[in-house]
Amino acid sequence: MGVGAYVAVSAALFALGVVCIIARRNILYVLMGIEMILNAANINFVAFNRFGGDGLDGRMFAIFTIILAAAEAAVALAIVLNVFHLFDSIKPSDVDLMRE
Amino acid sequence: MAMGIERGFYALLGLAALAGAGWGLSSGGVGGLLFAGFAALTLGGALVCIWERSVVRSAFALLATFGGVAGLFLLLGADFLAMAQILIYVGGILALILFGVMLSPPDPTERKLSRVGLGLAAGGGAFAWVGAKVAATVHWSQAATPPPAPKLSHAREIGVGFLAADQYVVAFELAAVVLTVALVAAVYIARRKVADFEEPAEPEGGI
Amino acid sequence: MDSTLLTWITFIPLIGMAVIMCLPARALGTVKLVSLVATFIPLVLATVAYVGFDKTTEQMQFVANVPWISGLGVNYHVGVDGLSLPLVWLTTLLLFIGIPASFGIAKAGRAYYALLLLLEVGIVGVFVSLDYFLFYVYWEIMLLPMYFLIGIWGGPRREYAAIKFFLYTLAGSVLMLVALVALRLSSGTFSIQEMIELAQAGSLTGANLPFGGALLGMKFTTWVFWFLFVAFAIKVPVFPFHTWLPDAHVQAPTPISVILAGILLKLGGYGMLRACFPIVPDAFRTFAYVLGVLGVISIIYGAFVALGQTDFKRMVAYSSVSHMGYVLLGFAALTEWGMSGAALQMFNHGTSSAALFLIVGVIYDRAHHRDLNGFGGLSQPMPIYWGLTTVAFFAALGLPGMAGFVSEALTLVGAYDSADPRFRILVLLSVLGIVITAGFLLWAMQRVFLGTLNEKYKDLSDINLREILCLAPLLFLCVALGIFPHFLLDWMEPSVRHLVGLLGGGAG
Amino acid sequence: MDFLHFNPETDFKLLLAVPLIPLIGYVVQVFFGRFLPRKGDWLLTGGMGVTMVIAVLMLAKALHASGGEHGGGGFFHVSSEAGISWAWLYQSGKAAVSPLNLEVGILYDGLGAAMLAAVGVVSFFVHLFSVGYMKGDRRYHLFFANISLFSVAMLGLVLADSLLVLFVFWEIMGLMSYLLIGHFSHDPSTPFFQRWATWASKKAFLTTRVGDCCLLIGMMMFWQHYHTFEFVDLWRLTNEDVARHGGEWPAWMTVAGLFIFGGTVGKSAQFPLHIWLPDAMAGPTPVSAMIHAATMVAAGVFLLGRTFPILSPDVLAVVMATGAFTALFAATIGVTAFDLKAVLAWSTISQLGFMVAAIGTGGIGLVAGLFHMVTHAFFKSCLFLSAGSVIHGCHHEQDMRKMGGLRTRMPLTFAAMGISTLAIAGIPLFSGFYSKDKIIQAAFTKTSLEFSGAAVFASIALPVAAALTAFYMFRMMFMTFGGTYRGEVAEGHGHGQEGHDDHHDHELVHSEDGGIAPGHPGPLPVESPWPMTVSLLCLATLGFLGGKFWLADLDVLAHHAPWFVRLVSPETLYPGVDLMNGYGHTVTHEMIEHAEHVAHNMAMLVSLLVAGLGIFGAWWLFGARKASPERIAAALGEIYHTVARKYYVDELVNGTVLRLTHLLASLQRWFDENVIDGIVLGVGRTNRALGFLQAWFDRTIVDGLVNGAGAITQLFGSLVRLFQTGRIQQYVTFAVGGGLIAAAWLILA
Repeated sequence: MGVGAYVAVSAALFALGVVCIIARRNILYVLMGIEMILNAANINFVAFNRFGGDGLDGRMFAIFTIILAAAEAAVALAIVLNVFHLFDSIKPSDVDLMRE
Repeated sequence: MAMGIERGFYALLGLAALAGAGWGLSSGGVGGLLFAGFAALTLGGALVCIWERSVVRSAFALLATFGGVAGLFLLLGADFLAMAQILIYVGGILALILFGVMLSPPDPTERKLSRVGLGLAAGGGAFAWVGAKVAATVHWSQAATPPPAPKLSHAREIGVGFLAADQYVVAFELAAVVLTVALVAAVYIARRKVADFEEPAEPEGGI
Repeated sequence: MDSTLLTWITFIPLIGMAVIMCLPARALGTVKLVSLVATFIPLVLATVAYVGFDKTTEQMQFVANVPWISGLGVNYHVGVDGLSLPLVWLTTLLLFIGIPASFGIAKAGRAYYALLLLLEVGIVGVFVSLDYFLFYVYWEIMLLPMYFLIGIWGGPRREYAAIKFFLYTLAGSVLMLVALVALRLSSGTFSIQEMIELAQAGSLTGANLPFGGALLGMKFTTWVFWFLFVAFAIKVPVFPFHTWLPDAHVQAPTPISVILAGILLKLGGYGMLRACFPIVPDAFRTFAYVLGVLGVISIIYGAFVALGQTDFKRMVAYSSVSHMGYVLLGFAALTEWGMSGAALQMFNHGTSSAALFLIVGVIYDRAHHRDLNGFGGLSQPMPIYWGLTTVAFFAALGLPGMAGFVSEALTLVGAYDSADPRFRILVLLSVLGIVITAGFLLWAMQRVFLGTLNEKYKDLSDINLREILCLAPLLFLCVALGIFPHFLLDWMEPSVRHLVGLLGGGAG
Repeated sequence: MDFLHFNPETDFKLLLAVPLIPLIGYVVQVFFGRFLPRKGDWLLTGGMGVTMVIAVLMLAKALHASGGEHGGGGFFHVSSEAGISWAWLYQSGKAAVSPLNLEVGILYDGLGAAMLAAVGVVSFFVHLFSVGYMKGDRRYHLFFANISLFSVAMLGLVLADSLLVLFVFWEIMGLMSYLLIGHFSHDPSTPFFQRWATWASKKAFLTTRVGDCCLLIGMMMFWQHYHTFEFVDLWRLTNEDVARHGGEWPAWMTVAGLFIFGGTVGKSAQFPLHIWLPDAMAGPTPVSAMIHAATMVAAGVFLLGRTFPILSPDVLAVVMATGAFTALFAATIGVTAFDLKAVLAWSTISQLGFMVAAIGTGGIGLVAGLFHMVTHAFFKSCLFLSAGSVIHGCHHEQDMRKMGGLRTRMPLTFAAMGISTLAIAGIPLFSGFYSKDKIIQAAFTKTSLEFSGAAVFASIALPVAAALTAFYMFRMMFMTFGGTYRGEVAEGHGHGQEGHDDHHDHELVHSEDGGIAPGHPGPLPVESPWPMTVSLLCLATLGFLGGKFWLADLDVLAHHAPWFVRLVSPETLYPGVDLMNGYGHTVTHEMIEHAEHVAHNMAMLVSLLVAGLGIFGAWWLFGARKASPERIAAALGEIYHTVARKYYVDELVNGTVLRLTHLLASLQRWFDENVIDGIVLGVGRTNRALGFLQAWFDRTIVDGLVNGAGAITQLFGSLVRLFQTGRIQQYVTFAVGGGLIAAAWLILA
């Protein structure tokens, strides 16, 4: 299959990630959405590395994204825990202290 | 009526998967089929994840997405990456999300699907349109046929990549640092506050 | 060889300020001591400079020229000549006197002394700087502490007065900035002396500016002249721009108004001599008569309004407006006597008006009000105070034997002798100013000191030693310079002669 | 006898010592006077005595040098020629050579010698007198300090060699007169004097200051043309200038001359600037004696003497007219005054009128005027001092109607006052006669040679004034010394003030009936202590012989020139200057000689007649009381009142000049506060007004629309705030939405 297909898949996955963040009223969906978006990015990296470049850059980058995604998920979860602790609810709409 | 929509959604999903598989088979043979399968797995998982009302089911749908992505990596010859994907995403991050699900309260009021559906449709349509436009303008360096099947690269190459002086040793070290900091921070943020235990002393003299 | 003397004089108060800032606020005693020392050393250095000054040449002396912002072509170029050295010396003296004069101020003492020292840095800086950019920087530095000193430690309507003072002078300095930029672009340098040389050679005409510098029909030099003149006229203050002075004086605490009257008014006059007239000599010559008219109006108007005042300090403030009118008249007359008279008047007015403000301060500390009609017969409870006031009043009056007379006589005789015949009528009018000045001063003397003793002030304590020590040097200067004016005029004479030559004035 | 020879080296230093001794005395007195024994009066009187001796010595030298009977031997020394001078303005080398440098030196000639001696003598005796008169005064030491600084100023003025130096001392004298007139303003014990002194001193200073400013302008005019203030140079340059113009005096020189004469009018209290002299009586009597008789007022005349060559003929005509008018004007008011010192004040103004008029006539008139100035110094100071002694005796009572019969109680004062009165009245054998007779002679010669209106007016006014002088002086003599003591007699010499001041609280303006300083009842007047009487008698002898030491050659009717005329003559006063302004060119010297000779006899006759008439009139009304002056005054009615009220000049001046100045001051003050400050505040206010307008405009017209710049920004602010919902998901939506739109726009465009 051509690189276009892979890009299409990754674009679709990216769109679904965004919709997941927006549509659902639970912070965890936001986390899930973020993971989808990161995966979509990884697909692109690897696909272009495979079809375009000849070095390892694409893959290496993907690896790093994965590493950092892990770290990010951990911190995110800790924050969610605290939010829950503070707001007793994890609906993003309640977390609006920042609102003026 | 609610079950009708559910059942309709999954039916649609199955149809889409079949169509994809057919298209993949017709265009790329076994490779194409594999690709379509994995793609269907990824996108379907994502769709289910959004659609599902309960968080747990969504989490598990996400598992399918991560698996599909790992498959795609394999198709693209990035074997180490696929393994890393499964190991970290499925093993690590998904577990974390599941923990998050367990620790958070059940979400009593679920938004009506219609709003979600509407959002999905609008977002998807707009996105597809822009994607098509972008795809049209980008001239792919697509060879008629894909380059020869990639030899599966060994983990050694990636290891060398990490440690070779001129390549990614700095990034590797940096990633290490970021990881440690993030984890320590996570632990620190999530620690049990002392205040949770004592009753806060009532200040004398009232307000 | 760059002499660092001037740099030391300028920056020792800054060191003093730094030291004060480190001291705890409670240790007011040490703060006072440090500030006293930080103002005494510049006074000593200034005296050394004054004595070591070479009286025969009009060149700049104790020059130091070090590149500062080489990108803009700005360099730290300082130097002093016959015109600026006396004023530098007067600044250090007045600040040194200002410190003990403000021992009575209790509110936030440390900040007060720190701001006072910063003020000295600003003022001395303006007098010694020969680089226009540096001149502007010091001008702004000098402006800020003054705002706070009036705004925080002032009288009842201090905010209004401080803001008015600040905005007025700021508007002036904005005009100066515009002119400064225009000059920089057309002359390619910030150094005032090079600008003067270019102006003398007639090549400073703003031709290389976008539309040849001419705007709305007026030549480049005319624009620059009026911008700079207004900027400095606000400081002098000249007639239409003077309304900030009475408010600032009435609301400022005594030591501040001593410094304000003693020195800040001279910045305007000095600024004109150093940074405005020689740079656009032809514009100056065309508008000299207008300046003369403004000067005379200031003299007469200031005197009359002072006559109409009931507030002691406001009256003295207006008398400053009147006395500074002579300075402008002296400049405009463009004769050697007129110019040296004006330069001398700047110094003499500094000492005599500073003494007057100290005197107002003494009575204000005791009676807590300044209404002239409220006093009466104070010469009985306070004979020494009355004696000193008589000397100060007659110095301000321009009585012969006092410095005021020498500078006024020189200015008037010089102005009368100017090449432009129209100046004679101006001089005749300004003589009226002398009579009115005598009028309002003696009337004030009569209402406050003579006549029947006002019962309320029967037991006022006479002037104490600290106040006498502050007042004594000023009065001594007034009398000494009246009898031996050549102690100042010899220093000024070469520079004045050179300046008059620059501006194309006649001798005599 | 070479000791009388004038050699410049030593004598100039001696002359310099003359003003310096009292100056040092002053400085010592100001700082340490309070602590010295007897409060330092002996220090200053002694100092003044030394100065007097030197001055008289120098006079002797001048007389000796001026040669025998008819003078003519030139006696004119300028220190700068002798190399003794002091650069005032510029000291160091290069500058000294420039025209701007001012050499300050001494000019010592016949006139200077005479004045120096006169001032020295009078000052010394005033000091001596004050020792007695001012005893017990609260500011005793300061009084002496001020008096000696005053004499320094006068001595300095006499020795000045340039107009500027003269101006410097001129103004210092103005200051000292301010301080001395204001002496009682700090002394609460005499409330009337205190109130009167405060504004009288200010009035004196300001009026003389107007005169000083005129002098300053005159000086500037001459400086502008000749760039010098030295008398000698000025005379020479004016002479050359006029010669170049062929005897025609340039217009500016007349104007400048008038301005210089303005200075004299201010200082010597000529009309219209005479108003300050009667009020200067607020000062203690020795001050009046010193300032308003001998020195300060004479300074104006001295100035005319010094600047005579540079005054053009028309200026001299004005001088003569003013002098004559003042003489007559003051004499009439003198007749009506009841306050002892007021009479003397008005007589001083009148005598000054005489001198100024004399100098106005030019030629011998110049000499006569200056001679009268010297003799007047003697007898007028003696008159003032004796008046002081009378007042002292009558416990500070100044109203003549409360005196009388003092000739037996105060014989010495009576004698001294009598001699001086005879002198001022112009009776032969007394000094007044010799100088006044010369003045009238000069007036007559002027009219005979140049029959101008001013000359005629002068030659009529002066004799009439002389008659009036004789009249009011003898009226004073009869009222004070004749008849019986009309003062209130009370035991004890208490100076107590209790309750004294209430019953006749005098309004401030010194009016002819009420405003005389209140005395207080005390024992019968008794002769004053010795310091006062000694100085009185010495001055009286000078008054007697000062004019012409006729005892030596028994030439009673002055066929030989009195000492002053030998010393001072137009030729010796201004060496090397041919005085064209005296009589212009049409008149030759022979004609002048002849006219003078004719006028001499006529003047002699007229002055004798006039004096006799005056004395007889006074005796008729006040001595023998043949007719009651009160009825005559009533008969004159309104005329009497106007004359008594000093022709309302004071009120006129107060009304016009003072009120105008105050009006101008308050007008300008209003202008400053409302217009100029108004403009500045106006800018502030207009901004605020605009704000209201805009708010109104916005509120009513743009209802609901964006109201004003502030509102617009606020609106945008609120719009944007909508996006800040705080919900993360919406943020993401906006972000993605924005991205999409941008991408679309990029692609489509």
